[in-house]
Amino acid sequence: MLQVLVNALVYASEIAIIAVGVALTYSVVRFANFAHIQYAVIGAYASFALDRCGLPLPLAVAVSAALTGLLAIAVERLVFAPLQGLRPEAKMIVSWGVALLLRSLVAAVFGGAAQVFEVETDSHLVGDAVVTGLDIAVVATTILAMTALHLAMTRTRIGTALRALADNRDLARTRGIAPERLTALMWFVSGAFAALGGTLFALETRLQPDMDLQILLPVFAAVTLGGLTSVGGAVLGACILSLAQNIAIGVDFGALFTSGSWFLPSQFRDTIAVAAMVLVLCLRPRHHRSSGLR
Amino acid sequence: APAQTKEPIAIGVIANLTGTDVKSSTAMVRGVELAAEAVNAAGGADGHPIKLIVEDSQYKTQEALNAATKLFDVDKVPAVIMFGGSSLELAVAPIAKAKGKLLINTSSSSPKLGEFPGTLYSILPLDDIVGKALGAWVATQSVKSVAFVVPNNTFGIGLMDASAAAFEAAGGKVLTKIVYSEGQPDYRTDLQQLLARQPDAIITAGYGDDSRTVFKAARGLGLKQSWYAAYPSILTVENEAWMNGRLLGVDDGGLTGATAAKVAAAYKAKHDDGEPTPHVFYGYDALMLIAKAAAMPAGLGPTSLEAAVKGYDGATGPIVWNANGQRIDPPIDIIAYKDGKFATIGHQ
Amino acid sequence: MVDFLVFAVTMIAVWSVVALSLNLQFGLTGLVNFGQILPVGLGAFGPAIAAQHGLPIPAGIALGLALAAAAGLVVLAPVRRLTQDYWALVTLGVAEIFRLMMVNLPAVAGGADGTTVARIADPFAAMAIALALLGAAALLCLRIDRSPLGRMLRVIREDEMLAAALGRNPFRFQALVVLVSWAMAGAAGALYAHIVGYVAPSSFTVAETFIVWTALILGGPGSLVGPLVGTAFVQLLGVSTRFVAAWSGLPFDLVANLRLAVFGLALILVFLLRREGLCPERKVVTRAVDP
Amino acid sequence: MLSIRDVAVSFAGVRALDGVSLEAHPGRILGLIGPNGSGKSTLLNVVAGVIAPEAGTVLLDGRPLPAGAPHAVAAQGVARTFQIPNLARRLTVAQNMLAGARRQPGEALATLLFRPGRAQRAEAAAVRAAFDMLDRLGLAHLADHPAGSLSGGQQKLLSMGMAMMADPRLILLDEPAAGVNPVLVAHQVVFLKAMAAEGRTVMLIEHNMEMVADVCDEVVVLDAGAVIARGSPAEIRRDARVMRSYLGEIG
Amino acid sequence: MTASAPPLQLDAVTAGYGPLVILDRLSLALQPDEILLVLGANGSGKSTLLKTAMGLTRLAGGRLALAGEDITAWPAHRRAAAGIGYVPQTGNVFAGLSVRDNLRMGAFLRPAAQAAAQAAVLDLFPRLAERLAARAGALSGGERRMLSIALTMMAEPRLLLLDEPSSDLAPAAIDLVFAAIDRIRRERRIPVLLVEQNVARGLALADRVVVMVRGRAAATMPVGAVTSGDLHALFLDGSVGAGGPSQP
Ligand SMILES: Nc1ncnc2c1ncn2[C@@H]1O[C@H](COP(=O)(O)OP(=O)(O)OP(=O)(O)O)[C@@H](O)[C@H]1O
Ligand SMILES: Nc1ncnc2c1ncn2[C@@H]1O[C@H](COP(=O)(O)OP(=O)(O)OP(=O)(O)O)[C@@H](O)[C@H]1O
Ligand SMILES: CC(C)C[C@H](N)C(=O)O
Ligand SMILES: [Mg+2]
Ligand SMILES: [Mg+2]
Repeated sequence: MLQVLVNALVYASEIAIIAVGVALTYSVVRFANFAHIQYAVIGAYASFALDRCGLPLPLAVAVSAALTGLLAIAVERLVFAPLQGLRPEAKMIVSWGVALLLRSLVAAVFGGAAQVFEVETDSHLVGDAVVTGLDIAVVATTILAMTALHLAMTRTRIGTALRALADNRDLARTRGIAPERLTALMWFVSGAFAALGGTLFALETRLQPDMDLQILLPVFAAVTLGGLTSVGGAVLGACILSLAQNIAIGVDFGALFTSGSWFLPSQFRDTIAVAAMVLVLCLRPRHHRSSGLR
Repeated sequence: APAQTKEPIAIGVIANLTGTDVKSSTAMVRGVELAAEAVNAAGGADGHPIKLIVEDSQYKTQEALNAATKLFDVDKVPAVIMFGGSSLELAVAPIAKAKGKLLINTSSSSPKLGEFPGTLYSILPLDDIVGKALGAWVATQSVKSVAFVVPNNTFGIGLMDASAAAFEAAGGKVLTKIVYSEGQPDYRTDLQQLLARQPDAIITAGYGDDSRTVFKAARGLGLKQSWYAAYPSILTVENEAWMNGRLLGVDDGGLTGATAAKVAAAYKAKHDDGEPTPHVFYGYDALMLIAKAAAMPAGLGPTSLEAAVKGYDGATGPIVWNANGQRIDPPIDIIAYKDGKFATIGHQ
Repeated sequence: MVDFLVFAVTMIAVWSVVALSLNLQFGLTGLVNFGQILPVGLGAFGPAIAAQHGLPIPAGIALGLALAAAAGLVVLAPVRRLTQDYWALVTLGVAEIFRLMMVNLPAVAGGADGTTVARIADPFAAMAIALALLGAAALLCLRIDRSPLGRMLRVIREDEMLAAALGRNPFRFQALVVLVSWAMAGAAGALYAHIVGYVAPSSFTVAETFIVWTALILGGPGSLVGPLVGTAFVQLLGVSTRFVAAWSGLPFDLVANLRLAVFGLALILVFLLRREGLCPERKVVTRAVDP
Repeated sequence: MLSIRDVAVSFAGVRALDGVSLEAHPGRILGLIGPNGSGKSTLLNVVAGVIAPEAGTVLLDGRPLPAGAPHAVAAQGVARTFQIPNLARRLTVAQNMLAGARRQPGEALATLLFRPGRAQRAEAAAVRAAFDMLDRLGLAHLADHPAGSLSGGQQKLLSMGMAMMADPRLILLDEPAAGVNPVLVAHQVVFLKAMAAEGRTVMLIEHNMEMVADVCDEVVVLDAGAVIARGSPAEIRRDARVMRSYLGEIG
Repeated sequence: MTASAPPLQLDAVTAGYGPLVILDRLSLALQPDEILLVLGANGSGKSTLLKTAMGLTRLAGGRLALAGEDITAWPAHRRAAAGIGYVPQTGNVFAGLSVRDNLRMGAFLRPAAQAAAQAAVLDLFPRLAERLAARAGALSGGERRMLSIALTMMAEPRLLLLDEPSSDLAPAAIDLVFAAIDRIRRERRIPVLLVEQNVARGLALADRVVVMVRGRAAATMPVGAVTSGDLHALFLDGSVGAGGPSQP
């Protein structure tokens, strides 16, 4: 049982850190950016390449985060900024095109086959659960990064300005908020977070140009569960999803109720995760759109 | 080489060059290329040079259909060599049949592929044959109980069902069957059940990238069992020291033969990414058979193909097809992983 | 070449019907549905289940349509509680649940391997049926589009609260739209099954829904020809990049990736050059009628 | 007759309405005034079925109006405008107006497919009525412009026009004159009086005291969610409490 | 920057939305510490005039100057930083943010003065003090207007653009707001461009009147010169008697 929680926590961390970037951009630009997941992949590959070049891993990750942040700004300038005012669904489709383009470029450069980080970490036995040093590092990094982002968004003037910009762009401009600079900052942060998350994910698993397809569903599910726009929500969403997925197949239901042992066949893992998501979405308290009230 | 004066023969290749299974697909196409180069260097098929047209199926049914219709209707290829999931090949097969084309399967192993005699031929042995060999052999290794860890696809399930039946028939006991979804980031949760069940050994099948993650999870969980695998050489060893002596299995016996050695040498001369994987050999044999059949007076067709296979000593060993064009009686080797490489330790 | 074009037209027609059905929901009514592949899949699994269990072909088609329409109503049930973004994910989730169930329950229709169904052997006949279905669907959409019903659907798209204040129950209209459009997509799915002759869960993934979305948005949602033009554009772009790729003479693995890169780039460029899509929503002019 | 009985509403701790009761009669115009945030719009939303009250009932001609079901309330012949106009912004002004028309056979799929003639006739009648109304509101020249591109005042007028298209028994107006130019306000006054004269019940929220004095037969004053005064406009102007809390020195 | 230049000057400005032209070669000058009242029928372009001064429309021609400095090409946020304060007619608060966060954004350009400025505006609108934690979108119409005025006042602008500040407000609240505008103008010598449909109150406060007709300044005159006949005419078709073309 403890192992289930450990696994859930690690997975939730990887998902959450990518998901907050989606939530952050969604809250400001109001569309679901599919390319975000590809930023995570590119960030992971960049870390990988830099690591191969002999940079110490933490430095490689930092450089990769910065580069990916810049990439996110570049994509915004070249593609999304000229599309301002377009319906969100159209931007979403365009972002899918961007993802496709970036994915093929990654595949063309690094090859379609999987790659792995050569990191070896020690395992510890905590209770009856195995926890690796990497697990601890992943979770710790995520918690740190999330807390920092949450505080920055809610406690600082710039964070509030970002939310204001998201809320009413014209009004924000008339308060002296420069949208270009602020959105650039926002894209940078979300790109950097994506790179960080992508690298953590790849460290625990592997690198593959199309790994975005595996991350996409859980990340968007987490963001949606969490209410689309909040850091805390994305984290909560990631936890719910990850727990549902891990508990569903990790728990010995037989031992819980009878003496025998019975596990849910693990091919139902995804079904359960998706079903849990649908259920939570349907049961969550109704969101009033107050704009309609007056 | 004699001058190639005659018109080239175009042969289609469909593979998952983007998406899932890119590595094996690429290997297969490279095998086809090696064979084409060899044939052309030797003057072509009855003087006709072979021209390859490679299309991507993106591991999507609709794209596989688009690729196939383009190859059949625009490029007018008489035959297509295909690497795709069973579901992709089963979608293309009826079209090939309707148009009187040949479809050579190098990757899929669903029994349904046998429903297109005269159209669809498999270079790859069917899962039930390999699975049966694996289950029967494991039972001779003083293993009383096993758990299965296989991917949730035709290959994994087909193999598991056949070898479980063989293993149980020999008196063994199957404790649990873990069928995992491919491409998961982590399999610790899936494998955790094994801690409670403690089987004597684990029987597995799968593909490199997933198997690597599976092994990593097993190592993390401290599982001590040996792994018995179908086609162990397509699995990726995650940690050499840990895996040393712990991974065994049955593999295609031809891969250690003379033709295979020749192909492997040609591969290493052309590509610099190490040993060729088995799919290189499947691809190679597929094109070689086509070229051989095309060189026959009757021209390329089911009859000449079935004639060509007789006596062909391929990179995957001698090929025997049943009435439905599916490979039976493949040579089978026993393979073990030791000191950083796979070694043949016996035959069956 | 003719055969190839016939096949291309057939596929464009089938997927256009799906795009039209999505347009009814999104373009007209504003329902964001990321699981439109579900009714297509259900429509296709009708014939598959029939084939697996030895039922006649019409029974399979009817089953497919019924499954699609019924599923629509089930999926719509929570729409009242959810805002659009959430409903989008619920539909996506339910479509995935269905696909995974089909993969894992081989007894229903062959599991991951799928099932062979009767195939329309003559490509021209297949094309004719597909075009007929497209014609019928387009006519129905046209009728709805240019009518008070279409107008009220658009009001719901713009502002549900407004529609309610005007005395319309948005949910009833949404239910009607889902019923019609899911049955339409189901019909496309059933036809697809009989054209391809083979049904497997892997044909009905989330990625397929996105292709339909791309076609719709690219063509211009809210207009009637938009979905058709968009579908043709997407399908032909996918096919034509194959020829470009072959002509380039580069190594096959590089070509495969560049082909997708070109696809992505084309998508981006179309929007940068034509923001409203290829066929923007028709500008309505209401003429004061003189008695 | 509209009668509101002991209606109470609170939002996250804020008591927006605290046991409000009042009646509005057919053929008469009831004015609802009060300081900002006193609960006027909230009361209107309760009647319109947008907000389900915690306590109390709303009766129209003795029958309770469904709570929390705006479409069902509207179907009973109740029309309303919004303080901040809700419009179908990408639809044209004319389409917005037409959407306001009640009972359109062309909105039923079966009629559309099998009796298109019927739908067409009804539509033609609605178009006539819509342009009639647009002329009166001075919006006819904008008929084919997207509603979202109208100026603030024009949106208010359109919102009112849409409510009128429904041919309502009871009409609820939330500050229809705010942002509307004085000449058109004078038109609105005439218009409202005509509505009442046709036997409809009108409830009007307005801060424009001239207009209130001009059209209202009776005025109810809300403060902090409770009725603090009621009477004729003249009586209200003399009420000391109203002076203090609402009208200020100048009023 | 010349000392004698008017605080705000529009010179043959043509502006609109997308391809649509609304303001048609409009010229106008705002004098030091005057309140210039903008009147006009609905849709005559009053709000567009203010938005153009703020830099929120598409400019197709002409020139704008702030105290003599050419601001034609400046984006809105730069104009805000240069001291233009704007209360929009609609969309005037950050609906998704709390009242408190809204006020914080009011002082975005002067973070140091945030606390003092907030205290001052809450003093003016005590109603807002009770609703600090509420989402601005949940406020009543009048409360929203108060918040929007408060937001702008917190920035301590050098020049005010007010688009119907009295609309949605109860009479007592209008008194408050108008008194505050008058005080600010007198104490801090700030010029105000004021759009009002509440003509009587507007005239009582303003020094001069400009009448907008179909995107043009049809007439400019001192408040005293406005007759009720004029008003009626301008709201009907803009044919104001004496006016003729605008004289800046
Ligand atoms: N959805 C909501 N959530 C929280 N508070 C609300 C909500 N709606 C209204 N309120 C509060 O309830 C009170 C009454 O609001 P209401 O809109 O009814 O006032 P009003 O009388 O119409 O005022 P105004 O004249 O300014 O329009 C206000 O203080 C407002 O902030
Ligand atoms: N966002 C927009 N897009 C297109 N046209 C617009 C837009 N906003 C306003 N208009 C048009 O510009 C014209 C002037 O509008 P503006 O808002 O300036 O009028 P106004 O004088 O402020 O009217 P009101 O008194 O009703 O507020 C109107 O005809 C309106 O339809
Ligand atoms: C060589 C084999 C492992 C291939 C496998 N049968 C497949 O389906 O792809
Ligand atoms: Mg109100
Ligand atoms: Mg205005």
